[in-house]
Amino acid sequence: MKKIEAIIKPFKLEEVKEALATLEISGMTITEVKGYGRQQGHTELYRGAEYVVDFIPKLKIELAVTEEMVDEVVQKIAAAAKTGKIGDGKIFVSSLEKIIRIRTLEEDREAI
Amino acid sequence: MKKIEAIIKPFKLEEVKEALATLEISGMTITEVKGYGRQQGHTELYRGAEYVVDFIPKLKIELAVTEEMVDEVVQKIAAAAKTGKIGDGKIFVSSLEKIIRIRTLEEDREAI
Amino acid sequence: MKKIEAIIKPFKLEEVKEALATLEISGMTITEVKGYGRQQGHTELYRGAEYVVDFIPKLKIELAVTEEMVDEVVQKIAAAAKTGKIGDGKIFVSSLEKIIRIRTLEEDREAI
Amino acid sequence: MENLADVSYVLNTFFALFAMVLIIFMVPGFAMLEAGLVRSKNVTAVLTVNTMIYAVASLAFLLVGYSLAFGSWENDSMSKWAAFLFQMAFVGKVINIMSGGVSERIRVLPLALFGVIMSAFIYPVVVNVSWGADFLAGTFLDLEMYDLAGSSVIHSTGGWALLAAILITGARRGKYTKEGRIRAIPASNIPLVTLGAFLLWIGWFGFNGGSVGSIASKESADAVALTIMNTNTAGLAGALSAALIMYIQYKKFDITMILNGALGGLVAITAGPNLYDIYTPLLIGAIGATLVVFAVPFFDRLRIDDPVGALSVHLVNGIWGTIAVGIFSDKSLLLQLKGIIVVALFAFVASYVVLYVINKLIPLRVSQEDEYDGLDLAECGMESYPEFVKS
Amino acid sequence: MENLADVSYVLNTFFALFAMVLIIFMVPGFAMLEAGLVRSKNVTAVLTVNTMIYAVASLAFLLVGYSLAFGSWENDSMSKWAAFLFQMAFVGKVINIMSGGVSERIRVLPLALFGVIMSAFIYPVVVNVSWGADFLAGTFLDLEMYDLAGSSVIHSTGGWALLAAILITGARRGKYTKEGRIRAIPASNIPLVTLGAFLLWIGWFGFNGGSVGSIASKESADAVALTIMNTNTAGLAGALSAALIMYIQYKKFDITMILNGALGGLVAITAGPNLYDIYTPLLIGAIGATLVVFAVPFFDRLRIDDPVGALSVHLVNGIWGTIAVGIFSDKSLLLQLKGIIVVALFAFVASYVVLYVINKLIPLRVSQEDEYDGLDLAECGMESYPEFVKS
Amino acid sequence: MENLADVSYVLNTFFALFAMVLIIFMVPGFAMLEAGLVRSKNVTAVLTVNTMIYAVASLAFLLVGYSLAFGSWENDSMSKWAAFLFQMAFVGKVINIMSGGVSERIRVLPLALFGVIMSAFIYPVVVNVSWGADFLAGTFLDLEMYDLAGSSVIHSTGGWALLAAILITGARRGKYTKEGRIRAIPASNIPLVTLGAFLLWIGWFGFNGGSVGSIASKESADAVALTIMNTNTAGLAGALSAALIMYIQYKKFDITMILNGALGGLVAITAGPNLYDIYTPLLIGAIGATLVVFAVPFFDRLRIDDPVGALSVHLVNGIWGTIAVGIFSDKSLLLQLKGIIVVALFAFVASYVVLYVINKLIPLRVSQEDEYDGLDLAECGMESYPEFVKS
Ligand SMILES: Nc1ncnc2c1ncn2[C@@H]1O[C@H](COP(=O)(O)OP(=O)(O)O)[C@@H](O)[C@H]1O
Ligand SMILES: Nc1ncnc2c1ncn2[C@@H]1O[C@H](COP(=O)(O)OP(=O)(O)O)[C@@H](O)[C@H]1O
Ligand SMILES: Nc1ncnc2c1ncn2[C@@H]1O[C@H](COP(=O)(O)OP(=O)(O)O)[C@@H](O)[C@H]1O
Repeated sequence: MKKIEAIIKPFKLEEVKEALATLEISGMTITEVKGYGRQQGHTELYRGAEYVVDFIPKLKIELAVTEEMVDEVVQKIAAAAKTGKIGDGKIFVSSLEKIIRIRTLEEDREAI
Repeated sequence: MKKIEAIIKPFKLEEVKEALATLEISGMTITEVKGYGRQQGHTELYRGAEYVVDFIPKLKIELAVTEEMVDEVVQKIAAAAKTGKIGDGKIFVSSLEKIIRIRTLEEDREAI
Repeated sequence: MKKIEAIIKPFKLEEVKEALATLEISGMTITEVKGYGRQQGHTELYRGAEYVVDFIPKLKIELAVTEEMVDEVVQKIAAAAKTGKIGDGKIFVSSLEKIIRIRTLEEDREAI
Repeated sequence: MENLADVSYVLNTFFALFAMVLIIFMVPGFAMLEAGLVRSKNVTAVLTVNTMIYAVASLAFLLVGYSLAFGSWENDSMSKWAAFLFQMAFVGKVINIMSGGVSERIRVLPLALFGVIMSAFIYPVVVNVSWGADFLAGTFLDLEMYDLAGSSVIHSTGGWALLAAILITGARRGKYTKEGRIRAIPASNIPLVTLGAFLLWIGWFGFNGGSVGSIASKESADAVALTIMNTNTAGLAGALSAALIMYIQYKKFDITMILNGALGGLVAITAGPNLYDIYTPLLIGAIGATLVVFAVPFFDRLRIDDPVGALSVHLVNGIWGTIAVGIFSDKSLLLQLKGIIVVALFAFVASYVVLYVINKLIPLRVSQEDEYDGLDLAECGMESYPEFVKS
Repeated sequence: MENLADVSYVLNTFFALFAMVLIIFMVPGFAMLEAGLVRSKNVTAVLTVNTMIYAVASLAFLLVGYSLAFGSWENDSMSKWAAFLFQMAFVGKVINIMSGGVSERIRVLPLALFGVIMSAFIYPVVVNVSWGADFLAGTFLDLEMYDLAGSSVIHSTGGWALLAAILITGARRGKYTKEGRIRAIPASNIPLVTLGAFLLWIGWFGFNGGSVGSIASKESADAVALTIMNTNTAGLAGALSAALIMYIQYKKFDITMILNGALGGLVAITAGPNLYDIYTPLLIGAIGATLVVFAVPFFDRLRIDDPVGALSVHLVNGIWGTIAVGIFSDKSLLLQLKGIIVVALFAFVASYVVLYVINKLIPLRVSQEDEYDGLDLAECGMESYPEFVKS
Repeated sequence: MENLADVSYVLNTFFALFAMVLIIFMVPGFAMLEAGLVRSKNVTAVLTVNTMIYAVASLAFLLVGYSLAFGSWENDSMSKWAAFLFQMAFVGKVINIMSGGVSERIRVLPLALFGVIMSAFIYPVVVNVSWGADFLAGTFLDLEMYDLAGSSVIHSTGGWALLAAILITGARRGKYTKEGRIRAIPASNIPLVTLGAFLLWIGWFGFNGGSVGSIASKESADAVALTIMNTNTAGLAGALSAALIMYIQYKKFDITMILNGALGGLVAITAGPNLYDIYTPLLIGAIGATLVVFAVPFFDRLRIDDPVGALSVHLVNGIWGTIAVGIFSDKSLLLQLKGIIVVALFAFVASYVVLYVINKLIPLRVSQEDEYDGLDLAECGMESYPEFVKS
């Protein structure tokens, strides 16, 4: 089993969710994160002084999938999350040794 | 060394913490996340219109442990976090190549 | 490629960021987390009753790097985040199988 | 003091100042209500709009509008400055009503410009023909309706301006999906909504009580007290009715609807709180709240996107309150209806034209990207709650 | 105006309206205080309860309670509508006192029902025998205590009702652990707590000042001013005393306790602010705050779970304030004690019976799951701060 | 009532109480403004400081300061208690002005101590020689400036005390970097800032209106109404001017600056709102706001760290307002300048010495670690928003 972690622009969540639904993937976990990268932060103003906020809100989507689905899922996410502008984010794939569904104690494939 | 990530229902944190204390595990890192899965989100009302909030608050517990403790820890967490109802969450196990304790620069087993 | 996750004290972020900048690492993802460990939580007061808040705010830095940079990055982070007092945090290194940059679909080294 | 006439003058001045202060509580009232109802990325912008409106509308009224409305500053029954202040306290409200309903997409600058024109010209003309110098007196267009504290003059005028503004600017992106679904966009801060609604409610005591015009005789004092009592009763009945309707429909107490119901009742009573016995306001307020509860989804079905429910509260109940005077008092229903129509035509057309022209010069609406990121950054460069992690 | 009697009538009417408006600020005052003190998952529910109470209690008092309390609406010294409004402003407070202390577990509907009965019957009876028509005059149960603005009539009545409600509904889950530990459940929003406390404080000026009943003579004006001054002084002394006690114990300034100390001082002075010289309130307020500081943990040890400290503030200091009149003025201590006991018996028993019956029909308490998820979702279907990530 | 003199007495008492109540709204006003402007880790501490100041300053003024300032409590024109309450309402403001500017680093206890000395001695002396018993009458140091409601007496005094406090405590850590950069430390809660600013604005009506001293004649009533009107106009002009300057510079509407501009205008008008025609306040307010907009970065360049902009609002405009009287009315500019200098010397030196001594006994400043973690934990042991995840 693999774990896919995707850092995306927050407003793309809905589209990514819909794209994954077409693969019948219905489970995922979302975290609010802040990203730092090539994308420049925006300028804010405070009492007559401008300053740069360099951490930009992003969403991290975490997803456990079976080996054979990895490529398709990654592609779908990338397609749905893409705007073509700087700051679109990254997808990381790593390996999972075990998955357990707490409710049933099912393991691995059955647990996804 | 292994990394255990458990997505649980937030109100189970106290019990999981106590369960882990019996194994003398005293370190962990908690993140507020939102989960999407089989569990249906709840319905909210806003000015006369009902709508579904489909992301449900969950907690992610991250835990670095030695190889030999993995099974026990996973079992304890699963037992403590279980309600038997949909949405209890998942546990993921993956492998860690290195751990460093920043304070002392100890590594691996000593760093946990 | 490797993934480095560092749990640090929040006020050390600026220094860590600067240390990484010297390695020309400009991308990272930050999450607000809560830590539980050897470091004691602080005491709060509420209407005449004292109580202990045992989860302490920490930051998690996630960083994808190439193999050859891992050691240097880990060292820099550890040096910058260190106060020498309990609760300085941990660094975890694990392996990544794939990285995709969503904007360009570049992979792995090019995607970092 | 030399004689009882002086005592009257002093009492009326003092009372007008008291009433005016209560109305000024509606400035933070509207600001908190609207800041609570919008998403957190638009809160600073909403607060800025409210502050700017108070500034530009009051100044335009001071420099131009007041003279236009009343012809002269002279006043025998109270200090002319107090009389001005009381009237000045009204003018921002007309624009607040309008600005709230186009929140989350309208820019500050063109809105402020519209505020200037509204309070220097459009609103003063409405006041002129209803409460003021009445330059149309004797003509066919003369407004002879009874409207003590402005169900039509204030609330409908603001409501029609809002309708014009919504038609020109359009709905918030994402409110209505391509598939025709209406998406709920929940309020970000319910305590602020509640605080704002109660500040408005308290302001209403000054608004309506002060509109009696004098407190300096037994009869006037009675009229003032009855006015405040009936005002409050209509608000109470509105809150309760909205609560019951929502509870029956959803088995839930929807506080935003309960507060909107209260405000709807308050708007509805405003045309004639001094005309009714103490029980009629129960009915007027209850009907007002019912109208709100059904108007909110009705406007949504028409894809008229009003994030704070201002059309349902102010326009619908401004009309209902003006009609109610014709039904529950001895005033002529016909004249009330005529008043409603004249105000509608003038306020809507004038606002539409002005907004249309402004929109050509300075677009009312923010860009798509700015709307997504929130108006706080685009318009003010400042987040409302920068430290709180948002989801 | 025709003569000085009219001037008095007008002044008293105006002053009663002024006082009433200040008291209405206590509606958002209680709402913000309680919304700040509960966890964010129960904030919308608390705000809804406060709004519903204002609506149902005032309407029940208008339709039934006021006549029951005072026998007649007639009034010579001021507009009868102003006199009503002033009294109406009180009634919701009695129930606010009670509702705050059962926050985070009580359902809106049965609470609103209790509000109706409280303000239509229970509270009017207490008023009847103390300030009102006095149907027990001459009998053994007649209340002859001195209680200017309601240390007993308002605050103790509300406090006894709260005690009944807590005994019937029980503590919040998790407040007292199986091992006997008392868990602190911190306030979610300290600025709201502070705002609410100061709105209450300001409302108190109207509450106590207005209770003097007239401002229309030199003596009355002096009495009103002294009343407001002493009211304020007791609040100040309460705040300072609570601060010192907490600082000595914990080396920390616990703002929730400081504000509760101020409120305790305000409750304690309420029975006789016009009776004391300007220094006595220092003592009365300081003792009031001390009682609060020690009562809060005391009730916790008894496992009487009161999330906002209403018992310590209102019940304990309602009693203390009523006694203080017997100690620091020439009123009979015995009659004061008798008043305390009669109010205690009647208010507690009547509230207990009514709540007991309601509880059988519509359970007061939410289900365990709803309590865990928060009353906002279960009762209102609406989160208070939906965008802020919560921990 | 027996005669017209009694009517005057009653009216003046009632009006003083009304004015005092408005000023007390400035207590939550300052508290909300400052709680909104600081980072969320220092919010509880700021609220605690504001509450403590109200308590200790008012009590010290009651026990010592008032007699020192006015010599006697006697009063013919209104109830002496009302006269006291009105003056008491001022005293906390002087210290609020000062405490806001040293937020996020100053400890509660020494600040409260300073509050006692300020309100028992320093401020009463300033009042004595300006509005009060005038023990220096006839001497060279006598203050003969005109300062109706305290541009100098209140705002400059508070501002000089603040300057002394900042010089002694230093800037917040991290505000000025080693490389000489000025870091922006954004406000944590913009709705609270806005609410606070409007509560202050409303309080100002009481502050300035009440300072006329009487409402009980046609002339007085006119003076009061004009005072309130001009006060408001200066605030409006201040808000608008700040908005325009910021918009021209940054194409953004910076609400914190707009509100500070309004407050600057309000401070500037305070010395003589009754002296001007209705247009002069436009100019005075606009200049006031301009001064604020340029003073804020100016103080930052001097590394004088004032998180809420109190120096720019209160000190700079206190001086400007006092000068404005000399320019726009027939009062002597020279006497105004002399007044400014005497107040500056006395208030700054006295505050500096007292703070210096206190600092030796109980350090004003929190430790570096406590400052990093936030004063809420160190000073109050209580987070302001414990459930919201912070970034
Ligand atoms: N090396 C990295 N490790 C972890 N996260 C990264 C890394 N580089 C970028 N990110 C994340 O991806 C987001 C987008 O990266 P950025 O460089 O701004 O644009 P792009 O993805 O278009 O190259 C960042 O905000 C950050 O959250
Ligand atoms: N494939 C997945 N990858 C990552 N997280 C998942 C996945 N499936 C479920 N989750 C997480 O587990 C939580 C519970 O899953 P759900 O399907 O609702 O119930 P259950 O665990 O009882 O099967 C979800 O809210 C989500 O956070
Ligand atoms: N076994 C663990 N797994 C995951 N995170 C841990 C573990 N132990 C500690 N941490 C994280 O590291 C932080 C610091 O650990 P702590 O034991 O307090 O101090 P130190 O790092 O100095 O030994 C904790 O707050 C927690 O977030």
